[in-house]
Amino acid sequence: MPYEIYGLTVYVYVGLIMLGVLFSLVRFVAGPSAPDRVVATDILTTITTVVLVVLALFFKRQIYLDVALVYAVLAFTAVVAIARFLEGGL
Amino acid sequence: MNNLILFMGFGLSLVLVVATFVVWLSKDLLVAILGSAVVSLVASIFFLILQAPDVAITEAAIGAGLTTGILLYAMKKAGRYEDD
Amino acid sequence: MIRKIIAFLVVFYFGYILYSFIAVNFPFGERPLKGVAAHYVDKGIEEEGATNIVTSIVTLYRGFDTLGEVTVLFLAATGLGLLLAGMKEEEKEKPEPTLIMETTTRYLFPLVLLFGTYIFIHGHLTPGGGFPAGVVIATGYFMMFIAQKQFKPSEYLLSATESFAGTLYVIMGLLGLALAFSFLANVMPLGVPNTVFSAGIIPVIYIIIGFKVGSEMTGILAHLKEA
Amino acid sequence: MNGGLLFYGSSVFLMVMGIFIAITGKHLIKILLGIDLFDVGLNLLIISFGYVNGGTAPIFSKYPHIFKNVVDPVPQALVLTAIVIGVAEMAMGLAIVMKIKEKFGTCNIAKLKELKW
Repeated sequence: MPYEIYGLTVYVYVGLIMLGVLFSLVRFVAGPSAPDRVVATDILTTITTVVLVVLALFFKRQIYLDVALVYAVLAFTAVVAIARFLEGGL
Repeated sequence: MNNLILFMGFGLSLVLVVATFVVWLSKDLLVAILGSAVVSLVASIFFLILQAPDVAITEAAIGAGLTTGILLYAMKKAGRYEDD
Repeated sequence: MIRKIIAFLVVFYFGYILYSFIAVNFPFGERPLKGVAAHYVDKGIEEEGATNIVTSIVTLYRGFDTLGEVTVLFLAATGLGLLLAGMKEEEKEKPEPTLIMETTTRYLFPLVLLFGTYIFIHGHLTPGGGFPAGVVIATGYFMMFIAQKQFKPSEYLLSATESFAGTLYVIMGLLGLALAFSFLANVMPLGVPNTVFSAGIIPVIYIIIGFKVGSEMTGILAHLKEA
Repeated sequence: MNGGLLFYGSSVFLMVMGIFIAITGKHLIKILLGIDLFDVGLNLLIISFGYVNGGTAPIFSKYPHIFKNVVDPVPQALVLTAIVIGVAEMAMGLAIVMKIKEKFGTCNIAKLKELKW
């Protein structure tokens, strides 16, 4: 059954996601300058999209994918805005 | 609630705590704004875990760009560092 | 420094009291549905026709509350415009946006607006609705603000959309009062649940809320940009 | 290790840190950020009250088949509007901050003598 395969692979997904969260969190705290932290935040946003998709898979509800879609469409706006702010053109 | 979800939730609550401390301790307001954006990300995941997709989609739409934009426009006027 | 430590201790003491009170009196996840919540879940689809129960609570069962909150949003936007009315942007040399950003946002902007439209039209079937859709549309406009040099939405059009949507919302409520003897009653036919044309006036109200929230948030961003 | 510790603990921690930042912060924007954190924590707390063990979202997307065990929809409906209102209020507060910066030339509350009474 496909659901049982999902049940096993979800453990692998969650382990990898937590590893990614840990590394980007280290860069977020330690990053000496502001652009380092901006990039860390961007990676955390991407990881958040992945987490939302995995949760939709785990709860077996297709409609939860809409939340991930919103992040995927809009999340780059904040990074672009901060980049414009840093070069002085906002 | 499943053990896997609980493990992920406690891992993400670590992110929440760290981001809150970054908001508290940083002298650079840009970094504080980034910390508040990260708090919003984790809150959106928590809302989906608590089976509230309507609230999660609203928090995602707000936190993905609008809050950061409003704060940046105000920060351009009010100065970037805490001292002045 | 000593004041900070005292504040830290006091605040965390109250937090500890709050946490222990909640954890003892409201055990997590063990409260069964009863009262109005059980009624909404059991009878919601028969009475209002929307498969998303949260939507029917926001627009119909507690619709008067939502009207008040939309009014609060309107007041916040108006007050912000009033406060920032006299401020002038200081003339400064700004670096121009690169060609990649300008071209990408020009092609992405209609798609983001289409996505917002999708969210508020399907509000009664999937998560979403007027409030997130309005914010998505405003984020699309914000994208244009930061990436295009000459982009300025018409102030007149924004305030006209806002006032028209607000008036239409009240008219929908009064229509329910005239035809079914209660404010914001569901006066249109319910249709088959789980299809787009169903649930009576819920999609209409969510379209109105989407336009209203979108124009208000865009107005807030435009005022903050010019200040 | 249960859900109560995770969600109640996170939301109470956010509320406590938000109040703490708001009362000890020196810059006006940082005070508003503290209020924003308090807002997020309060919304999380209200949503966690409505959770039911093993429940799913109150959206019957496969209509003739109805889910038996769903979470409480009323707190979700209340929080949905409160989030958007919170952002509008924060924009209003930021407008006041910009006006103060224009009038007095500083946003540091230690230097704002005119705000004392």
